Amino acid sequence: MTHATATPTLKMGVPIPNGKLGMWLFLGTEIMFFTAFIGTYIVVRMGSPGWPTDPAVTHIKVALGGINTFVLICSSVSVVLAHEAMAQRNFKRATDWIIATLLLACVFLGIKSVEYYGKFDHDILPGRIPETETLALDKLQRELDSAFKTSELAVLRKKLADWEKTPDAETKYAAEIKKSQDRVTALGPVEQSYKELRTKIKGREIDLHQAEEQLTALKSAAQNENFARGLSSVHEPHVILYGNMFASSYFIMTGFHALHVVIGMFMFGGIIWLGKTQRLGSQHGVLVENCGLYWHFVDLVWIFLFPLLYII
Amino acid sequence: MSTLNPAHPLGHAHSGDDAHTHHELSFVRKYVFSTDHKIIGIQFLCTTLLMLMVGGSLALGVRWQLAFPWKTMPIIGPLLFSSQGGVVPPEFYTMLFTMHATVMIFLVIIPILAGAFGNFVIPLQIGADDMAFPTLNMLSYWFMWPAIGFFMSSFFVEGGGAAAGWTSYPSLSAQAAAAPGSGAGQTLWLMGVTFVGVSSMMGSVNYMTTIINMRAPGMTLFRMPTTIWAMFITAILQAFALPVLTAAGFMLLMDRLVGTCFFTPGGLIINNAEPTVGSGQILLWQHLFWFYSHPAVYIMILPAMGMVSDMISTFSRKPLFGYKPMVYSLSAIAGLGFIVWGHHMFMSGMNPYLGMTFMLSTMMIALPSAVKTFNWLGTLWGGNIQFTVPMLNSLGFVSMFIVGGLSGIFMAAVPVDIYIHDTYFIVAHFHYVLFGATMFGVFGGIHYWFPKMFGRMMNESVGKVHFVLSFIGFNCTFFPMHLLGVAGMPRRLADPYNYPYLAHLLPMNQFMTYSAILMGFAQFLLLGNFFYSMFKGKKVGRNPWNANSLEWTAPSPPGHGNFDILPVVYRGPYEYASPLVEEDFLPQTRRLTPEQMAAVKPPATAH
Amino acid sequence: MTEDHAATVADHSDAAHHVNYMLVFGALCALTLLSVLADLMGGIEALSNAIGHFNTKLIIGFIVLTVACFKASFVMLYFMHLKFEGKWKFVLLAPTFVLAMALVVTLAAEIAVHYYTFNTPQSAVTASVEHGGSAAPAHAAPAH
Amino acid sequence: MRKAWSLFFLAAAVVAVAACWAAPGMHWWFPQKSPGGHAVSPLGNQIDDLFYLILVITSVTFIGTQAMLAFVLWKYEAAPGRRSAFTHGSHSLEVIWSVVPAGIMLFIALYQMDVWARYRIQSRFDPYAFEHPIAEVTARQFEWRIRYPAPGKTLQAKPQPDDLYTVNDFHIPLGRPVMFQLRSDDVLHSFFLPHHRVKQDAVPGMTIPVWFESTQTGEFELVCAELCGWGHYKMRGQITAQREEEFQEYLKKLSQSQFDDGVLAANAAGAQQAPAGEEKP
Ligand code: HEA
Ligand code: HEA
Ligand code: CUA
Ligand SMILES: [Cu+2]
Repeated sequence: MTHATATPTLKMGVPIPNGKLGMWLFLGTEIMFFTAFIGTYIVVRMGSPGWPTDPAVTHIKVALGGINTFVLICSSVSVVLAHEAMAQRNFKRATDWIIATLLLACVFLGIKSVEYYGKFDHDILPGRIPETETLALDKLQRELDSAFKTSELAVLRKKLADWEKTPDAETKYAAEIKKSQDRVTALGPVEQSYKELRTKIKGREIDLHQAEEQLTALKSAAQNENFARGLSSVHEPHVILYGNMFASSYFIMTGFHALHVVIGMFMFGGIIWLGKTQRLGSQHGVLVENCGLYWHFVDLVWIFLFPLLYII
Repeated sequence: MSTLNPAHPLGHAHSGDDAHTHHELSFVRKYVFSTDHKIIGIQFLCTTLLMLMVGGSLALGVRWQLAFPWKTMPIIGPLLFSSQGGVVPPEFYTMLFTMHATVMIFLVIIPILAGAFGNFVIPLQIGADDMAFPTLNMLSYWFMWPAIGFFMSSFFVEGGGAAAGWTSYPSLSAQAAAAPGSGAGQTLWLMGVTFVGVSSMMGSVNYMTTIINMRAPGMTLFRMPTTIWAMFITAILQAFALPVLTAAGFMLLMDRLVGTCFFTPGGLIINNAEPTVGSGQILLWQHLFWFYSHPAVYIMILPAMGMVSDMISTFSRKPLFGYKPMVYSLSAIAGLGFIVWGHHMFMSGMNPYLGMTFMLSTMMIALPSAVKTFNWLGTLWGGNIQFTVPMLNSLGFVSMFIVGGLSGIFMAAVPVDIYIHDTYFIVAHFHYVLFGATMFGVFGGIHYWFPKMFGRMMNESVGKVHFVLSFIGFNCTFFPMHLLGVAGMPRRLADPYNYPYLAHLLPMNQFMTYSAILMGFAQFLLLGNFFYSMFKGKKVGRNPWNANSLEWTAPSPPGHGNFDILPVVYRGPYEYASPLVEEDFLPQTRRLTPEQMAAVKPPATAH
Repeated sequence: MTEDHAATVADHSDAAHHVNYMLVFGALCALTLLSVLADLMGGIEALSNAIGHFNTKLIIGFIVLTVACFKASFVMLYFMHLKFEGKWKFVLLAPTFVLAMALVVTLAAEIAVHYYTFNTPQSAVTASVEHGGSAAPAHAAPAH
Repeated sequence: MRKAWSLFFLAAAVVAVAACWAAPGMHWWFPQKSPGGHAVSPLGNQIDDLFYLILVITSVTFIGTQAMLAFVLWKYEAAPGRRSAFTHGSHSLEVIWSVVPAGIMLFIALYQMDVWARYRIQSRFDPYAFEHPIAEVTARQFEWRIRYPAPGKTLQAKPQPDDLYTVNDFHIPLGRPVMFQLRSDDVLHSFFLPHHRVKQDAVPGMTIPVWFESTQTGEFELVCAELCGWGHYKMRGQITAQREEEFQEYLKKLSQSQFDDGVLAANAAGAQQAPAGEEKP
């Protein structure tokens, strides 16, 4: 290799470094990646005879989404300021701006997880939303059964049965047996109304609305008996037409966006590490610029996700 | 100036030793986790040739069942299905052709073109010392292996390998209950495709950057060999079409794993499982899949077209006829290729008006192909044709591409497609373009660049025998498929003879199977020749074919960093038989003095 | 070697164009607020009632997507410096844009406008015959 | 040995053309239910005509290009001392060979549209057939379920109590366009009638109207042409085309046997009908 000989000044290609060119090309592929999701969402949504939009049903919080948009915009500014600082060879300041960006990304994810929590809590999850009354009642029945199968009552019953089998248990654990039996008797009414509700559901004697009322009654009765924990996993039976499609698109889009945020955070972590070990230098200009470009893209995606998912 | 002007066009004077002196790398860094594009290219080549054996063996399994339905399948039968007396069950047949196509497309054709030749040839032909991102390049190779692992292991999981065809249409592929292979096998399949996708994506970003930004001085866009153009356009196709498949793949994966319902309409009762919930769209997958996979079929042929153009020009000793039209038609194929995907869905329940639009664009894509075909013939016309092995394979390419392309016209005509869709006519069509065209192009490319890879020649006679046997075997295997298609034999049938109107086609299928076995044996010649010549072939210098493009000015094999002298480019790559010089070739780097230039006034060119 | 050379080129271009990032930031925030307000306040409802037969949803959708496009172009032009880049940006971004649009438009023509009767959740017609009852409604009523 | 390669490529093309030429005689051609393998439906015949038109065009192209290939290989084989012509192309040739194929392709494209429209565009369907679908065909792993309306009634989207059901046995009246609704219960299937040149995928979640007309009585195969699982290869049904009166008669019989509670039939026809009633307790 003859690096030393006079290289002709004629440089072929575009006047930007390879790294940046590669990053832009990569972003092109990313655009197509998200186009597939967003396009899918748009057409599926337009092609569905209906769509759940009531925030009370979907647990979409416009305010949280708006704040997150704001957070990402702030982070876009901070990352561009870091780039600016790099250009001025002020590497300390650049590092600080990157740290700020990283923190904003954390805030974003924090808010995101609050939102996710709400959805998980209400079982707004793909594949789990009943879209017909039959399915809703089926689901209620399933959840009731499993709640009682794993509840305190079931545990106590099992213990009692075990003691029955052990020869000298009556004398040994008398106090405990007594306690358990009392508890079982106390919970009797709750169990009774559970069983009633269950037979009614199974025989399709009640409609969804009644089922919901009775579930509420059951829950408050259980609350009084300190049994609520066992029933918290039973969700109110709601029919959400096209809710599964909604949940599917919501989670796939915000999920992949969040994944991109996390990847970006790793990149920032790398730069911060360089900065903190005093190794950040002008040779990293392209690196910081690329991270910035990537991060702006993440922001861009969110700019579209926000109106599409939260507002329309 | 003298350093810029290599004064040894024949290149015998220097062999590449001087290039090795700079870098001392450990064996692992040099040959295993190498970042050198040439090593990576050769790694891709060896891996894909290996996968060709795997895919070919699966194809022979398919052929066996079609010729001798429900007879003990040799080797596989006794090994896997001894309890049934070596007879393969019908679901195994579906796995066979699914995995055959998967291996051939995702692990052979795409990586051999872009991965092997793209890697090896791009930096050499544009005069760069390596790819723009060598580490990414290495990763792109190593991402193949998880995919290979996923595909191969899927055979051993519960239910067996994916069995929904390489197109993996839901709900067959979305619902685990739908078929034996739709369980873990399908999940592994999707993960494999994702890894191949990531690998290709890294490759394509790398190639685009390299070609845009790392060309040698003087290498303007229209001085690039068509191979480079083809690789460039292929990379664009990959970069912009593949993410859509990756996204669709994720959606399908989520449908399977966490219960999203993008591709699952609600209320289906599949194989007595619980009714599905949701309100997804089955056709959505087909659109997203073909949005990638139609461009992908051009990904699977454009690089071969580029390589063949190079070889035909070289061995006709004549400039490529219509260089610019060739380049434009490559771009046109790519551009149009993005808007014809619906022609795979004419019968799918797609909006018929949309079908008409897709039919129009599909018809139009024959035009750039026509331009290419006629320009190849034009290049041959008036040439001084040398029937070397690369040339023979290239001619095989042209001749087979015409057959495969013309059969495409039948299917592009929607009403005709009503009848021939999903029959063996389709199978004939795509084997003609995929094997008949691309694989012969690849065989040619292997023989053509072998001396550059290893500094040795492959055996000429063995190469010719391989070509003749492959060509005959190929045509005898696949030409009759057109007739089967016209006779209405549907594809993907484990036992077509179940239908009375097809029963009389059994002898023909047996003939095809024998031919396929012949073709399979012929591939041993290629492999033998390849590995034998790697160590024992005749040694050659830099430019054994007297070709013009830049790679032939580098040592054979080129050292790390490729060129001992930084190349400077003065003209296009196809100046064969130029009146300016004595020899019948004029390398791109050779600088002519003004007197030489003035000696003969070159005839007006097409540019 | 090319890296260094090109990096200086990049530096130059940066120095030449100074953007007031705070101004862009302000614009983006204002636009975000606008779209949130569009949703939160019933103002649009009143507006669309005043104009007449317009679908409120449609108007909101149109407004927020337009706002999103503006925000996106601000980010691309100033934060991503596209305003100051050479012609390559068109070569690079135009195909992406065209392809993305082609995909969405075709899908819209196909999936969003059903040519054939589309019934999902599919009425379990044949199933109901078999399993005797509990068929879902054939045409589930839309949620809204 | 000289010129051998030219002959080699020429031979391949000649054999290919010969094989196609011989194919109809060897029964390697359209399925032979009717003389000459003609389609047994009017639209099918139009499809065949288009097929032959394209076959002629592509054959001419094929023979032309392969002959040209063989010719240049023959004429321009390398000879010592020869030098090839130095030319980079010809503008007018490029124009010719883009415009001529363009014309041909455009012709094919426009010419065929009408057949497609007749086959698929719903407003072009025969109005009577469109209003009165004769059946609903539901594909399912791995059988075809056919639901006819009761004799004299029209088919409803929802199953009616007096609907008639058969499996894998589809009867149609002859001599008029018939339309049926195609559905699927589980995965994709494809309704393929090779002799009538009819094909349509059955898509879960969609109801697709398909029409065709049989011009010949008899039994024809119904093939599933879309991979639908391990049993795809055996998902075989049968179409029986019969005269209108026979068809109506068939529906009546079907209705009788389906709603026969065993007693009536036993009284009317004696022991003959007994097996139908046997399953009932
Ligand atoms: C390398 C791969 C490759 C290439 C290059 C092509 C090229 C073409 N293909 Fe093919 N195709 C496949 C791979 C490929 N295809 C595969 C894998 C499938 C099946 C997938 C599956 O279902 O599993 C498929 C399926 C397929 C279908 C769907 C069939 C069906 O399922 O019903 C159609 C329909 O239109 C089609 C059309 C075409 C056309 C019009 C071209 C054109 O580009 C061809 C153009 C070339 C020529 C026309 C020849 C040269 C031109 C001349 C000599 C000029 C003069 C010509 C005339 C005047 C006619 N292809
Ligand atoms: C690049 C792509 C490619 C290639 C090269 C091939 C190559 C071959 N294909 Fe492939 N094929 C496809 C892509 C390809 N195929 C696709 C996409 C499908 C559709 C799948 C679907 O429907 O989903 C398909 C489907 C398909 C079918 C239809 C199955 C069906 O629909 O039921 C058949 C049937 O004959 C077939 C046969 C062959 C044969 C005989 C070869 C031969 O050319 C192979 C020759 C090579 C070898 C034989 C290997 C080399 C040598 C050895 C391994 C040594 C051992 C050999 C001996 C001992 C003899 N293929
Ligand atoms: Cu049903 Cu194939
Ligand atoms: Cu295609």
